[in-house]
Amino acid sequence: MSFNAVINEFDGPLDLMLHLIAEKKMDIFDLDMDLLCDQYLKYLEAMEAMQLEIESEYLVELATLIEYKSKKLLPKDETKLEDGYEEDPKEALVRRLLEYQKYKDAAVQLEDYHHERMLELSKPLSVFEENDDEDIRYNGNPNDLLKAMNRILRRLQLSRPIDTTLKKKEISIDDRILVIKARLIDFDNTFSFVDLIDDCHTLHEYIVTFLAVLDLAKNHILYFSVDDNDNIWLQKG
Amino acid sequence: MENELSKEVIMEGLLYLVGEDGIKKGQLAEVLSISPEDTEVYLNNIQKRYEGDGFALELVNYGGLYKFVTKKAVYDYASRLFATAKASSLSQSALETLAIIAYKQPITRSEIEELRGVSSDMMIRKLQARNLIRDVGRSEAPGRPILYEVTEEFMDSFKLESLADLPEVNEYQEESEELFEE
Amino acid sequence: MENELSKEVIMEGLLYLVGEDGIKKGQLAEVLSISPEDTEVYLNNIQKRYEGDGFALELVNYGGLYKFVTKKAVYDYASRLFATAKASSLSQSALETLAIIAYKQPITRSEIEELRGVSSDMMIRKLQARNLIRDVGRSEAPGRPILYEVTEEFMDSFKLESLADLPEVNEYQEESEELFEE
Repeated sequence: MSFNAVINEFDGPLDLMLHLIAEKKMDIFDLDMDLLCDQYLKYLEAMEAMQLEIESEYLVELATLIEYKSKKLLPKDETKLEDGYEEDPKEALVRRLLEYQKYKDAAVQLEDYHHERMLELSKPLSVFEENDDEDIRYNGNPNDLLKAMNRILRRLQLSRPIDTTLKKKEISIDDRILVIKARLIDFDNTFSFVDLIDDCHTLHEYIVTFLAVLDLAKNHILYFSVDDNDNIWLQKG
Repeated sequence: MENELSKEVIMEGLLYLVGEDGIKKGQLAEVLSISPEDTEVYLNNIQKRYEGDGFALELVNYGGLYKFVTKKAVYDYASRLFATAKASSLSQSALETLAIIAYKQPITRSEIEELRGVSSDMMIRKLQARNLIRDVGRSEAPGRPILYEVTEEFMDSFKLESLADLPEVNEYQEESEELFEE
Repeated sequence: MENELSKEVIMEGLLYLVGEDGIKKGQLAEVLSISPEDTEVYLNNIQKRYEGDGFALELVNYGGLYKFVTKKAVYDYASRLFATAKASSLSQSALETLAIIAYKQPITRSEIEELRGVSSDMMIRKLQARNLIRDVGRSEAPGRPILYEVTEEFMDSFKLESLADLPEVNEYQEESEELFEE
């Protein structure tokens, strides 16, 4: 017997049994339980020899198979029949295998559908300016958050030129001080803070610039004053 | 000067706005103040119109939600644009578990486990986290176990308008023995 | 069998997919592997085609970003649609802000704004008023900005026991396949 299929390729004992039945060309409608039991056992032994972990589910089914086999060796218990009808374990197993095969078949087709669906794309819901009603308790689900996050990441991806790297650099105060010092040459002796921030694009950059000015003032490189209109004026030190 | 647009055209605009969320037939009828019959007619018209090669989109109905999706030919180009558009696939066991739930719903965990022959607790939790299945109350059976069913998200993921669109599965009979030849 | 679509039609598909974010001419040219001249021609063709009454959308160019927007006539219906749909839900932007905070907490406002690409001051205040987020001290960064995190109320609303239950995000290229292997 070949063991080219290893145990983790199977979705469970039923899957393994279907594999063995197909491999040994057994007739599932007239299942040879002895043969199935032997093959199943051999397979598990081989897997064990390969030191692959065998989950308890496989052993549960093995117990059923062995029980069936051993019962056949015992003399028929006549009293059992009086208890009423009891499904033949072989019939029960065949029924389970056939049903399981049905879902395996369906899964193959569903996988095709899923694959096709993955090729169809949609845009996110448009943002429409709305007035939020604050008082209703939201009844959400973690997946809503995942979807929202994916939307953000997709948008970020899109807003970046294709070939540039992803991280935007945060400027530090020290870097900003160096830039300001370099730019001072171009300024008149007295200039406004507004002139200094004309190269800034984000709030973060404004703030860093302001903090840099404070630092430069502390070191007497710049002096500053504020007029009646709250304009900040800077003077070279 | 912009002219009046027909309700059918406006319907297209709404379908554009809702995007991947899709919209139910009833909602369209309500918003456009048109009869269910007219809604149906317009939707059919739009669907037909977009079938041709002149359009990149098609109108689909998955789980009762109508939405525009791009045709397959767009995918390769779109995946150059969006890194996250990459297709991810479901494992065999996830697919089998979903198939069982879809065909047998509502169904309890132990019924699923009986059919699969393996413990399915983790798998059920994963599928629930992915919003492909949900619980719908409890069974009357002892211990009152939770019942599961598939979601609209499941319908959407597998291109199904309703459960009636599930692939037909063969009930294996004696005659269909040849199906078991590999 | 689906036929090949022309590059112009594929361009329409891409313009649909980018939605309100829009896309630059150069990006279209690159993704479609066409010359800037052809890009221009196609964009003009699309723009002209959509001018007619038969279409709900129009192609606009705002600040170098090409995007489809719905024509004015759609607006009234759209606001009706969004009014009914929004009643018991969080807005898209609220959800996005919450997602960012939940995945990245503790996080400052400017970090949130960087990810969302829009000013989020009002939104943060709204979410705080709804007790879905709270501030948890200040960052060491310049200006010592306030740090935000999600609340127990948030956990309740999204049926999370802990943040470890958040579904995994495919950051960029990575596939989430392993999530589905049992």
